[in-house]
Amino acid sequence: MNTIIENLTGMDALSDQVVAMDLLIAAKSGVRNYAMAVTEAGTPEVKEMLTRHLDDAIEMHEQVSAYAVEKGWYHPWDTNEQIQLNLTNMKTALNLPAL
Amino acid sequence: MNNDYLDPINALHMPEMADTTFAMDFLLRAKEGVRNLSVALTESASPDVRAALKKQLKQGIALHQEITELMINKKWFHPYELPEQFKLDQLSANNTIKIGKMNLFPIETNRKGVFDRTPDEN
Amino acid sequence: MNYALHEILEVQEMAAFKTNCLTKSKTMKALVSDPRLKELMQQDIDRSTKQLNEYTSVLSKAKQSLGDE
Amino acid sequence: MDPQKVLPDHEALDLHEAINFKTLCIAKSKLMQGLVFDDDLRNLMKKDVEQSIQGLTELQSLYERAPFQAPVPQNRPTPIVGEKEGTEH
Repeated sequence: MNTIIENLTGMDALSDQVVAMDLLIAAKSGVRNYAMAVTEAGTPEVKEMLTRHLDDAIEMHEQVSAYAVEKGWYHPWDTNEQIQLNLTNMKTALNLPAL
Repeated sequence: MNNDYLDPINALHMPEMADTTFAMDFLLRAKEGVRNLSVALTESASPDVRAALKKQLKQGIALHQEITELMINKKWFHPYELPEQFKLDQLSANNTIKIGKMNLFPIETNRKGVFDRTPDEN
Repeated sequence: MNYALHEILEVQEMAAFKTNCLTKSKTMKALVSDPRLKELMQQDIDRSTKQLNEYTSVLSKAKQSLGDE
Repeated sequence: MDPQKVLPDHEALDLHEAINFKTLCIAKSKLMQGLVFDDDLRNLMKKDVEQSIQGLTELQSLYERAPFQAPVPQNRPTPIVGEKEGTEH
């Protein structure tokens, strides 16, 4: 997190981790939404476009999840670790003062 | 269609009605398959699992496309003429409700007793 | 070119979702410090921009054909 | 088993879903081939069965790496038919 903006906005809770997780969730929803959309499309032109976008979304998800794993913000192989992390994050969110 | 399942009049258009139902089932399965695979893909982290799921997702989309085209060609599916689709939906729903109400299996159909022993017993 | 109704609805759904994503990525990118995360977000912005442009053309064509009827 | 190769929990559960879904699809497409009248539809179903068998086999081999993996017996572990179970007719 950029410290100047952090101090200016008082948003020190909005760390890179939160932003990355938001991006990961968006990427995940993207893949699912596109899969839905592809199965609704009938016109070849639209279907081709959506399939291409689905590929983009899959790749985006792949990159973001790899990044989050590397940073230790996402632990698919260790459920206990993931639970611990979620508990900590939940506590942080719950203790945030509402501005 | 009347309620007598032995009445030959009910056999009229039967092949077409049956195929419409089967094709619709096939289409829905293909669709659900694509959706399931996409969910599984977003939950997977191992590269080889991802590769397999991605490949099958592609196949699933292609299959879905083929079924859609087949059904449009055979006039079993009308995504572009919704009133036509509406008629078809209602007709097959009505027919299937009638079939559902028929007493198709008047005699005992429990076949469990046939399978409860190994061949060399008895 | 005529589109089927459900696919237009679906494209609209995706357009709304992507608009949301793009807005978020654009505003949040200024707030992150990690260069790799910044780069990922820029990629997301580029892709979403391209996709939204495609949706715009599809949806305006759809609007025309709906108006014709 | 190489611990590096073990699948994450969530992934293994999704494979479980995918495998069961695919299995049912094969069964259905196979049985329906005997019921449909239209040849084009039958051919498409045939193709689906062949493709799905390949896909399922692939998924099965990946599923072997599930954390809850176990040796597979010849038959269903608990029999569903037998003298004690159910009512006799």
